[in-house]
Amino acid sequence: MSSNARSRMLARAAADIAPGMCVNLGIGLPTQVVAHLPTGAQVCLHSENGISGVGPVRPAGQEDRNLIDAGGSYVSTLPGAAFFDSALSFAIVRSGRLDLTLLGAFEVAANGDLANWIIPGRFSPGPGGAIELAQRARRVGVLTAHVDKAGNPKIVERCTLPLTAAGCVNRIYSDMAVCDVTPDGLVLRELAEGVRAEDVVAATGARLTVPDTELPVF
Amino acid sequence: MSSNARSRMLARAAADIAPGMCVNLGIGLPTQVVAHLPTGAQVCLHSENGISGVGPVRPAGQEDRNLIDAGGSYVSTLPGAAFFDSALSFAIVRSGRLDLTLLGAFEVAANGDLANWIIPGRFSPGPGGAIELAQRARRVGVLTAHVDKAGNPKIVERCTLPLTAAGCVNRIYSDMAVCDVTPDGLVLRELAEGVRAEDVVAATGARLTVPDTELPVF
Amino acid sequence: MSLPDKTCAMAEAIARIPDGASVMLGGFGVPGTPFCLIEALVEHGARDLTIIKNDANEAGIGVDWLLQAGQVRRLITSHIGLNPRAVAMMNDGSLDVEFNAQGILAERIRAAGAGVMGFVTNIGMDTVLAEGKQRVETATGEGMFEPALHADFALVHADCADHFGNLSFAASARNFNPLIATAARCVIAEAERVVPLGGIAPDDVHTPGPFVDHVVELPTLPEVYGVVQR
Amino acid sequence: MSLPDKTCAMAEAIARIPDGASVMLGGFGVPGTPFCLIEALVEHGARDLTIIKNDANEAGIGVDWLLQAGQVRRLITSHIGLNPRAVAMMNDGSLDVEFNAQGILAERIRAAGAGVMGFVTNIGMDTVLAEGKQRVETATGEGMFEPALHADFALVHADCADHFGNLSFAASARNFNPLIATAARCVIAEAERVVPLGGIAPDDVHTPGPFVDHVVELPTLPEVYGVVQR
Repeated sequence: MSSNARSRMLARAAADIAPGMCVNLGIGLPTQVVAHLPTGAQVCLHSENGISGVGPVRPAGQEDRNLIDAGGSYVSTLPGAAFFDSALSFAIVRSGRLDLTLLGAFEVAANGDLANWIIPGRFSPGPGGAIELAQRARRVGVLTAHVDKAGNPKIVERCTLPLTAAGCVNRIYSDMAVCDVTPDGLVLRELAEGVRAEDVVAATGARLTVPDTELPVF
Repeated sequence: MSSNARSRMLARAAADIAPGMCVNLGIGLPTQVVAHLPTGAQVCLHSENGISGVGPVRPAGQEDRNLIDAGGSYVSTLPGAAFFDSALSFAIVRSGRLDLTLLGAFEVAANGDLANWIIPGRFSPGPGGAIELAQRARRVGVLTAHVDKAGNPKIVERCTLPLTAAGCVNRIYSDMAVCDVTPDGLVLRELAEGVRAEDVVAATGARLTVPDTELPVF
Repeated sequence: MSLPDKTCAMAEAIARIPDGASVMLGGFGVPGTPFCLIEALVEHGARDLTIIKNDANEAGIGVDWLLQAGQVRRLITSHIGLNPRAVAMMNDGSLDVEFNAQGILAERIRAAGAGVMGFVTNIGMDTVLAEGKQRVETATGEGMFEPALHADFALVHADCADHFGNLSFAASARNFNPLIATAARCVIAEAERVVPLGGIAPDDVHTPGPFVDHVVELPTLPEVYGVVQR
Repeated sequence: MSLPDKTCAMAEAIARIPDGASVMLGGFGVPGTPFCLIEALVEHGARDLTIIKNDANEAGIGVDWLLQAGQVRRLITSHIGLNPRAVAMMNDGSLDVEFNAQGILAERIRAAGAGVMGFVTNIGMDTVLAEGKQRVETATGEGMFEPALHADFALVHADCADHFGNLSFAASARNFNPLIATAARCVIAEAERVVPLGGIAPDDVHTPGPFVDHVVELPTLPEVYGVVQR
């Protein structure tokens, strides 16, 4: 993924964060969405280690040793932030108080299944907070390269890896496109600049509906 | 019960509150035990509405409108007190962090069953915190008149009223005696001043073992 | 980035409550009872309510206003001994009362807020409250399933709130307030003081803003919030 | 009346931990990890331990000291990705690792502290973590029984403690600390500052003293508590 394509993907995901939302950004790509929010965006970022009102990462030398986000970054807090224990933090998640979570993926399926925490025999660091975020945020977006480094689709008909949660994903943001999971399967919604619908179809490992209308470009 | 007999009963119960204990005193007679603790007693009083480190009741005019105990008295707090919500308050109770609770009784049985929250058809205000206190404090003491106003025993072979908790009572403090619930049934341990063992046996509605030794007098 | 403003007029917030709604109320006795929100609910007039509150207050205040106005169909509670009207209505069948052990009531509300279906406990197993409850066999013995207790609305009394809905409570006025603030679809908090963002230190927040939907600043505190003269 | 003093020497408190004990540790990454108590546990040398902690820290610190010393038989955790030794020991079978979803781990610990047998949830029902778990049919659907997770000991890192064991935590160093402080038979808290009774305002206490058995004041904070340089 080119840094330009990544940047446009991140900005596109940021555009779906509406004023007033409470949002959890997963480790990796999703965390980088912050940089693409408009100045003064009215949004509450939640971190599962016990923070609401997470602010930007602090520059070196200005860290607070007691204040990290779930990815281990030394973050700041906004005025009006709160700290709480891990049980209350996941109460926020499980009781549906997160309007949106953006997560990474190993595989995401046309039925909304997500696999992002274990590759048997190769990678099993434990689920962390991923299962609860995927299963309970009101809306789940996935940020992912459309194909893996070997060129194989990451968006598939059925996940082959063990699931994080079934049927949880609403929208996929990739370097090529925005796709929605609908009752009728995957639907192409928007195209990255310079990408054609047929490129997306070819790079997708699942049936992808391409609407008859002109698609927005991001 | 004469005020003198009541006072000696309360003082006797107070004497079983050992340094370092965490104690919940039920509404009514038990709350009055506080006045009989030695000055400087090292004890933490818990109130189920969310206080540890309850202090003496405040005099009129010095109340804090936000600070009552579970019985509605405007109490003070000791240095080192803490306030918490009702879930954490009952976490203290149910997880066994109370060394002792002293409760009132309608009936208490020789097997340790306690009935103190409902008289069907006549009195059913709800259980409040009584069930959890009775079931989970490490040690449960009952403070009660030995007989009711009609002269009928309150200490019985089997409770006739609906239970608060089964087999929960360890010791009974009355105006006549201290009795323990043991695997072999009720055992008379101490006598109130001027009361004879045979008086206690006659006033008790359950088999009461009277030891062969001389009994302490309180 | 900045945190959204949730301050709101009291009548506007309360107007959201429809007939038939379930409404949780904070408070253990007077401390923590949202008297002004309850008064607004009486004025609003929603009927056929299920009220969830530790107690029924005393005669002439709080829950009693709702009972008197005939707005309550059902009361889920732990102790109503200080409200003769509640006892009388229970006895004559005009009020459906469900008793819970106090800590079980707290824990069922918290379970809703924690997004779990319920919990298993043997508290009350020897009592009449156990009747009809689902039994669950566990490795540590038999228990009863206590289902999470949700509500449509929670009316919270806070000592202090900021514009985002972070709340702090005073002394024993905390009680059920932080629990109900997690367990309802719509959480309305009245606060004695509303401060700007940052006015409550992040370490001292009792209820984090994400749980709260509307913040209402109280006018000069009516007498009912004061020390009860007996 | 006054509240009991629970201050204690670190070695004396840690010496209570026998071989085969289960030990909960606070911390999410560096913040809130009780490094000095862990170091004392390494010196003490108790073996065959079950460690319960959100994560396994990183190479060369915290839990890694216990793994390196061969003191850990079993680890109950949610994420060990930053500790290659833990991953390697899991893969070669020398460490028994039980993974829980992070919030389920927190909730199971809290359930122990709340004195309930466990709770019912459908979190993780679609995952390999659901294998072997007891199913419970409820009125709101099928869930899994998650048993309360108790321990013999909890080692807590607090920012501030008073002599009675009231604790407060700093920023994201709170995490699992208040939860484990409710869930163990014996709770040992290290604190950066130990203050006299009344030094923590009653409204600002995060863990009330009744849960805590021993309070240990930390010396000058070792570097391991500082900002991680990557």
